[in-house]
Amino acid sequence: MDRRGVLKVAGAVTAAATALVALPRVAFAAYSEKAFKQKAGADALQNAFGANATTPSDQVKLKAPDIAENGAVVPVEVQTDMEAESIAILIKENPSPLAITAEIPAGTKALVKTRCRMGKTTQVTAVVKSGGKLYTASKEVKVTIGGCGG
Amino acid sequence: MKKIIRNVAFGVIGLSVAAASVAGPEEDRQAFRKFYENRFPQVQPFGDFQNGVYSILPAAREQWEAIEEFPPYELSIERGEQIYNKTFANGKSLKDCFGEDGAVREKYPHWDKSRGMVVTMELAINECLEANGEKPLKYKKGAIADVSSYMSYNSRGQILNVEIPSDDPRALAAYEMGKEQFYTKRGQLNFACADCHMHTAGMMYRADTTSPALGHATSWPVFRSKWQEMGTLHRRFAGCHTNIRANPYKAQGEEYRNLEYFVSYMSNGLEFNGPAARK
Amino acid sequence: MSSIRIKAKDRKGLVDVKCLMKHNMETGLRKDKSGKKIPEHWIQDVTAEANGKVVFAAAFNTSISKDPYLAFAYAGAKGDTLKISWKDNTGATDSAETKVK
Amino acid sequence: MALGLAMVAPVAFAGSGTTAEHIEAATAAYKQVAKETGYQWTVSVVAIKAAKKALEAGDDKLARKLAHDAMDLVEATRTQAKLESETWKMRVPK
Repeated sequence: MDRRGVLKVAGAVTAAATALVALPRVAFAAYSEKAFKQKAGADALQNAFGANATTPSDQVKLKAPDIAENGAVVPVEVQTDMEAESIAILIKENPSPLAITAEIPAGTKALVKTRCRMGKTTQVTAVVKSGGKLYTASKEVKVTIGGCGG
Repeated sequence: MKKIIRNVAFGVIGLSVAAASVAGPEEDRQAFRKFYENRFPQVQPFGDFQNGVYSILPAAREQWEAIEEFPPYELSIERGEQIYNKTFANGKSLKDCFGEDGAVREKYPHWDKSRGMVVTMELAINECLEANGEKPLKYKKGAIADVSSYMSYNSRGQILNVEIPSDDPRALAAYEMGKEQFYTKRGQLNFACADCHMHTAGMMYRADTTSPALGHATSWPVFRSKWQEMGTLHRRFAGCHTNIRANPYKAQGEEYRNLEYFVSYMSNGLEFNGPAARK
Repeated sequence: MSSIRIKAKDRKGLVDVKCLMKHNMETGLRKDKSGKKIPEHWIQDVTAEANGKVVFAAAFNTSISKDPYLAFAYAGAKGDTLKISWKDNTGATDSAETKVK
Repeated sequence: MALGLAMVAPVAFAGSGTTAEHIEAATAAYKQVAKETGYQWTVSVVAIKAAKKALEAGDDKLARKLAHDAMDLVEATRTQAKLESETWKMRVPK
């Protein structure tokens, strides 16, 4: 948990990236403050993927509930059959919308499942980067507050 | 505040049921079960009632199943295992009380004739600790929920078979006290457990759907998303009472132990499937 | 004990990976009892390597839930050594290894 | 039970007595109902605490009003307990 540990991980990541030189399309992206601290989804995408023009596509499969059981833990799943380089999830109404970016090296399935926080009812967008272009699927997730459970 | 008081209706609702009866526990249980079977015919098989509100809400169930892919209570089970196997200062451990793996969930709650009281699993855990010179645990969350998680996990699949021994009238009295608790309106909001979780089970209260009481006792302890941690059944009882603006009873006090005795008896025949994840 | 729990199973050449990382994932928006803001503290990077090769990498914002859950699938086989590591914004790191079943 | 309350209640509602006495009466009534019936509302405690706080802050009028609110809540609690001692049985399915 010390600084040396950090360096070690950084080293491992660099080594891994080097090993993947044979696969030039994998740009190994670590956390980027420029992308994740943006207030607008388009700016976040621009900084994460170098592009912000998106095309809705029914090939992008986004699974998220219509009504969240609890806004603190909302299961979200993104999947596609396209050749994907990266996958991202945007939660429009959160203070900074970009929730996660995932790198999909060759041989890895274009699939990500995680659990997100949503402060209020919001549009959720799955973004798939394929062939340098961004494809999306969106849906609204209702977040209710108040009640016996919430 | 006066307005609130005036708005509290003392009218008797839910009178689709007949007047007072003196039926025994077994008749009670059959009527209880029949009530839920009639109200929620879509719950098939019957045993699915053990999954609480998810037995009647398909959309919520999908999210719950996604949570169950890697449930947050697994960390609690691990912590519980460590506590369970930890050697006491006197060289013994919880194993000396509950066996190698603690798979004893089906034995609780039970009527202890010698002491004339209902004994729950959490109470038994603390009594084991104290008997061995260890400090008892707090009853609502933390280590007690972890140990209970571990023991419940190892007991999954055991069938609820709570007995009310007929040779001890005090056992029946404890059951009756729990039953009265369940059906009695309390708090400023004037709700009985039975109002939300029986007569209007499955309906919305503000943003939430209430769960059927059948199966309420099967799946504890629970990792609640609202809590973001584990809690015991008595913690939930207290939370419900606070919600309806009634002062809660003490966890593991006589009132809640007897209430657990009653609701567990009502769920006889279902499986123990704790620990679980809930909203 | 590591903060990371991994379940990895080979399903016909595709390894299903599920992992749970114990971490508070503080958003920086919450306040403690005295009303003071709790500073943000969250996992920023997660990397998964199978037999030393990166098979999945993700970056998180604070909007990922407490005790983050991540699932993905890569082309691999039973017996692979799968290592998952994370790094948070304070520079802390942790990792765990498992054999694919 | 009814007798006990009859002894306390008039103090609060007669308008006589100091506000502190009214608060005390509400507190005593709350404790008595709790002891005799087991019924306790969280809001009664909240009102009593607020009354004490208002009195300490020198707002006698507000404190008195809150004490009376608390007494009303205790009265309602007592009514609930009385009704429920029999009506709960009607909610038991047959």
